[in-house]
Amino acid sequence: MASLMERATSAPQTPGESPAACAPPRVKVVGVSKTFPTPDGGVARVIENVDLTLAEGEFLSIVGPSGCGKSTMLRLISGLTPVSEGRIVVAGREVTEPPPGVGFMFQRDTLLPWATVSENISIALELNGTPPAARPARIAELLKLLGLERYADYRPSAISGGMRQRAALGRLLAYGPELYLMDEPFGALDAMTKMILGRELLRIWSQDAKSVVFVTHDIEEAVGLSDRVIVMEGPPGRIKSEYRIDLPRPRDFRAVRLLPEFRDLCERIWGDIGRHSEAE
Amino acid sequence: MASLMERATSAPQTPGESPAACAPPRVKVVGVSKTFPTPDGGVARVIENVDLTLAEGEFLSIVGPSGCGKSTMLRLISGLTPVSEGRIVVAGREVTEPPPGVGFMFQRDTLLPWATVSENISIALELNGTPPAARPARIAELLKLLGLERYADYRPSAISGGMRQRAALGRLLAYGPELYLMDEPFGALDAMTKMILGRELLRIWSQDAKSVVFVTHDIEEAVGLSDRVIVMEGPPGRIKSEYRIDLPRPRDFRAVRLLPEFRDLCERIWGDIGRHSEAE
Amino acid sequence: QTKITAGTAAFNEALLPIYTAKEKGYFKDAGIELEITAFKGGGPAVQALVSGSIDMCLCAADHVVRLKARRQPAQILVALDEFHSYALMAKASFPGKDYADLKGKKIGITSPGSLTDNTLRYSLTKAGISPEREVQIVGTGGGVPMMAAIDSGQVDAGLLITTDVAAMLEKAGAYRVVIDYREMPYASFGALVLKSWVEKNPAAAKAFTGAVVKAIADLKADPKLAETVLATMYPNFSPSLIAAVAKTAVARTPAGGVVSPDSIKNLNEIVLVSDDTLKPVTVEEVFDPKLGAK
Amino acid sequence: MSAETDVRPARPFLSPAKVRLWFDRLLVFVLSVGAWYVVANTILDPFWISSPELVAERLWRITLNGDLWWHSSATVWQALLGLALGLVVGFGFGLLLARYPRLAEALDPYIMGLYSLPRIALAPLFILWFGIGLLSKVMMAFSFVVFIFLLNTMQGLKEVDRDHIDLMRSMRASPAFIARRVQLPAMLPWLFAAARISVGLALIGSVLGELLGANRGLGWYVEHASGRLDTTGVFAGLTALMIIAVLMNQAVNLLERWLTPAK
Amino acid sequence: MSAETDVRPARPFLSPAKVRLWFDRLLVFVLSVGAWYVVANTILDPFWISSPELVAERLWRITLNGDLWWHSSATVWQALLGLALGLVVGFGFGLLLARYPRLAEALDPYIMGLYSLPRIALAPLFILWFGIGLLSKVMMAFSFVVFIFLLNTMQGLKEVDRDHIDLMRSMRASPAFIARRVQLPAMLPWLFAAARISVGLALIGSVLGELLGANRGLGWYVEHASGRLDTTGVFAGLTALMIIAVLMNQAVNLLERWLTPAK
Ligand SMILES: Nc1ncnc2c1ncn2[C@@H]1O[C@H](COP(=O)(O)OP(=O)(O)OP(=O)(O)O)[C@@H](O)[C@H]1O
Ligand SMILES: Nc1ncnc2c1ncn2[C@@H]1O[C@H](COP(=O)(O)OP(=O)(O)OP(=O)(O)O)[C@@H](O)[C@H]1O
Ligand SMILES: [Mg+2]
Ligand SMILES: [Mg+2]
Repeated sequence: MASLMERATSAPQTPGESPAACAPPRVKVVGVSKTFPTPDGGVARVIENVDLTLAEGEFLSIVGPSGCGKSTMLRLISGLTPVSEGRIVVAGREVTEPPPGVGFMFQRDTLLPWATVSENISIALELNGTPPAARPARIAELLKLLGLERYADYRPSAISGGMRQRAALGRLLAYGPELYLMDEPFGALDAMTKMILGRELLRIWSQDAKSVVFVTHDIEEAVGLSDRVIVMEGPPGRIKSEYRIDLPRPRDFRAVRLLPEFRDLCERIWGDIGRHSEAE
Repeated sequence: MASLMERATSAPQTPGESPAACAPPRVKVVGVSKTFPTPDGGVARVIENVDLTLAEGEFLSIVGPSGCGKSTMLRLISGLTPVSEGRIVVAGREVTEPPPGVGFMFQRDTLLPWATVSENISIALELNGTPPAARPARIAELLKLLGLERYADYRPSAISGGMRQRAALGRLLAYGPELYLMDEPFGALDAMTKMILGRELLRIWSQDAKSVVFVTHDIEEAVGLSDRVIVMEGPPGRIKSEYRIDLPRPRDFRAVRLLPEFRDLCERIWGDIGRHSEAE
Repeated sequence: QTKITAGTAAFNEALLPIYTAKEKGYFKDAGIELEITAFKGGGPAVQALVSGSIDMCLCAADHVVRLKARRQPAQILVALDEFHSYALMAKASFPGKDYADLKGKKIGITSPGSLTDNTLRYSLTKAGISPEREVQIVGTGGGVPMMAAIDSGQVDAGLLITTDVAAMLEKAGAYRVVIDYREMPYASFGALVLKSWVEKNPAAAKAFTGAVVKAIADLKADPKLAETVLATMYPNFSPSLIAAVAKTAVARTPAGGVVSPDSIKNLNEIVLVSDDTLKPVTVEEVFDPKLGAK
Repeated sequence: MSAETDVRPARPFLSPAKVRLWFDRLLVFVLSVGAWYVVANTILDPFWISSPELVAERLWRITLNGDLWWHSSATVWQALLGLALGLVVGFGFGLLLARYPRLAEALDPYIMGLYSLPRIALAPLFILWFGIGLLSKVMMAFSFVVFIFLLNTMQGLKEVDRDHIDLMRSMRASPAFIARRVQLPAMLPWLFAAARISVGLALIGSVLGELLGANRGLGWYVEHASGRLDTTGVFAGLTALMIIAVLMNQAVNLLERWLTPAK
Repeated sequence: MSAETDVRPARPFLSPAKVRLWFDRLLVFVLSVGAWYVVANTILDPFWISSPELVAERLWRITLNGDLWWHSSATVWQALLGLALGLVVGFGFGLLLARYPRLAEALDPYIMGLYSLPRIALAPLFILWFGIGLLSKVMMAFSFVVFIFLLNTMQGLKEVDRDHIDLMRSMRASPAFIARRVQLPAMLPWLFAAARISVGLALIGSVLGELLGANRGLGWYVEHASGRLDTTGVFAGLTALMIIAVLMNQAVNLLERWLTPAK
């Protein structure tokens, strides 16, 4: 973890501070396009000329209709999939392979089926250099946070969908990256669990001033968590509009929803997406 | 499809009619418990003494915290997993193996990875006896409904998570069962798509008077769609409370949300689950 | 003690003098420790000989001809059998009795290129029958597989070695000999070594030869001895079969382990049929009588 | 290790990648034949390994006089029949055993025992039961292949995604339907692995069968040459066998590419 | 076909299921030995297939005088060494080739060609290179096993879930880490399938090696018995081989149960 910190390009910001334009950005996406071959032998443009900047310590959400390219954007930033055009710079270096200090939670849970919940989390601790002695305590702490204490020794096939998602979240938190890429991390959770974990995520983020790109379908979730919400449309995926969320920090994941500005923002974003989808 | 209809034990009800207590129930769950072995060699009670009746043509939603046993309940009703105690009767016959006329949409998408979207849907048509000549038209119709026209020849690995979920929904609709078991069918969809498909589901349900057991984390969705909402708690999974939703039918999936009774019901259910989770 | 590793191409009764010498302790007396390794057929055994894995090959003597052609001159230390060891066997019901009767028939040999193959081709050619066109020659392996082939009618007749012949004839009225090569002088079995080995180990060569010659003399003098040794070699054979085998085995062993010119003459003729690249050998070339002399 | 499913355009007949591939293969060929040539002319006596030019000349000769075709057609035909029979019986029996796990458990040790018997030692029984004609050679190839398909079918079936089967069961698909539409496609990698392993073993079995009793076939040719210490003949036969094996394996590869969709 | 992952309680040493299993197996044993007995006493001459009582008696005798142990220990030892070597080399080489697909593509035909060569025909080379001691037998077993592990490793690697590898790559896991923590466990079914196939082939190879030149081992025993027309000896040797194969396979099964978690 310490080593990951060192690799960060800029000093941590004050918690909850709004992203400063002067700090070098954590992620810079410049004119990026992505094409995939189609089954009929053609080529499909899935991302078209996207520009995007994520400031150090910024919490950015991406919303948009199903299939518009949100997951693809995350994969491009993570370096797992190469861009077709344009370039992506993470922490000052152009992405050609997965850059250091990036944690990615996939849309599909990717727990290793042969490993128990705690073993799955442990792998992330191994990879970020946590000494073996410190691991059990950290795992226990995470499991408690996620309400999975009793399932430490279960394999993924013997726990529920929501529990699997929480375990995957636990792995991401265990890895403790500088940049979180989260693809619908709360999608399979009930409202209550989602709230608890949303609060937790905000707490972690504000403590360590990490940067987050958060994909979700839940607009209230996006507005409640983020500094900025990007609405994508597609395919081909483009950025349709952008909303700066200037709600006060620190926020409470639940209480913030009662603010009139919150309602207003949600309505505007909903309308934005709705127009598009309805038209389609 | 015709043959499936014949297998149904009771005549279809008038669309949208509230479940009549006199009609024989579609599903009867009597004193059912389910245990699983735990990794440490013990036995975990996952469902405890659940009684439940689903009337013919009823739309029932199940909500509850993650891991409380909702998916397990569906598996028990589907006959894929045998009960440990008690018994389940579907369409008048005790369930020992999957009963006829039941369509199950799993929480995890289970599209066959080697088959294209349309082939995946086609399999359900084959299994319900749709003549080969009628299949392409039906597939095209479903793909259009689901917004997947352009992805008929894509394999599951080349489409987005939400598209996979829609394809799985398409397979379920293609099968056209008497009893729909749906495990978070809209979980990976954006609000707009969810709304479109929710409307569609209501339309299909009210046309053919099918019975539905619908698991979801979205309380508004549950209230908007259902005749009755069951709140589960657990583990071990028990029925905590039950809400009859007497909102007028036919409903519009979106418009109904503006009714004060709707808000009220949602608040009550939310409070019900919340109390539980918060306490835990 | 000098250690000699010997490879056997097949287990047969021509090994009797070797086993006798072993049993009687003649090798030990001569300061030789003999280790016997079994190979599947003469080919691998000869390969092992040339590669130096073994010092000696207890196998068909005709390999000296081939070894000479492959620039690996070899010699027979001691002859163990001076007659051809095969007979053409068939079921008792098989009507034929000479080569003309074999036309259009299927005949089993142990393996292509082997002594049985060469013998058959040689004698068929001599009888004016084309081995390629007028008969069908099939390799089936020796011993039990060949018997299985004859028994199940897969071949009409097959070449079998003396022991097998004796065993088959034990079953009265089941099989008969069609053509017997067992009286033909032929250097059929012997202890082969490379000349280079003899040059390097003259004492061991002499000691070994001496021990075997002594055993042969014993066998010739005492018929019962052969039966005793054979009983240890073939524990599953009945006493009557042992007696039959003992009689022929002793009779076939050349006195003094000497290679006769006749046996080499026939050997040259038969071996050369199969392979025109080979050159005949002379007795002087392949056998050194001095080694066996007292 | 690159996990990229990126742009893979419809490939033309002679794409640069293909040219490179064949260049690589040619290079390996030239290098190994070169090494053989050097070794045969320096360290080792050609008595042991013959030499490439001698073998090439021999192959040329027996191609012209028809011997090569005469022998190799027999061997290939036996191997193919053994393969086909082994595939059908092994796969079928594997499905059956997967269906009746109790039977499978009971038979398991005996199957493994039979599989491990050295076929050469069984020669008399093969001759007795299957004669020395085509059948015994086919059965020899079969006796290897069938176990490979059986074992891989059983293991492959275990690895099929349970949810896919459950989904089909929930729609009351018959076991045969599930076998055809879910298990078979899910198992294709296992069947192709078995096929690849079996191609070699079928050829070995076919050659082994020719040692039981034959008057043609590459096995016979090699044995014949070996009996006369004709190393060039042996290597010519072995080279022909290698070429056949490569071609048969290539056929399996093509079939695999054709049947397995790009995932 | 039952897709149930239901209650599987900690099994006691002698659960009813186990008792039933062993009863089933015993039944199969009794039936097959009975059939052998009947056939040997009616249709077929015991000269061809001996008979169970003779074989049992022989086995008993060679157990008492130590021959059985003397021969079978050699065969087993050779097979085990061949297996171990084949596993290590095949798996390692498979990983290497998966890492360098260009190399793999270039070598593929040659690997398949080598694999398909009949080992018997290579006897002279084995003798030349590896002598007639332990090494040549181990190499004979190895020459079968290594290809099985190589092929299955390569195929198994292809089947590893890409997302799992991508996830590890996103955390900058080294290729070695991925191999150890993701690919190896994901491939276990493939490796066990290879092990099951290899156990039989290693024994066959070990026996075959003994035919090349040996003075002990079950292969030697069988061949020796066969040379003396001693069918009972042949079948005693084969029976011993079967028993060994069953035990080795059982060991593989145990290892599999131990290493593969219930999914
Ligand atoms: N095969 C199994 N072995 C052991 N325990 C199991 C198994 N399947 C389910 N369980 C347990 O059953 C409980 C309920 O699981 P289930 O999947 O029904 O929850 P759920 O209500 O659907 O949760 P979610 O909303 O997260 O999907 C969990 O505690 C889980 O650990
Ligand atoms: N490997 C691939 N090959 C071809 N097309 C692909 C591939 N991966 C993604 N696509 C296409 O890219 C588009 C965007 O997919 P992506 O998964 O990024 O959508 P998404 O915004 O995450 O949707 P969802 O909300 O449903 O998860 C889709 O149209 C999909 O078909
Ligand atoms: Mg997505
Ligand atoms: Mg669930």
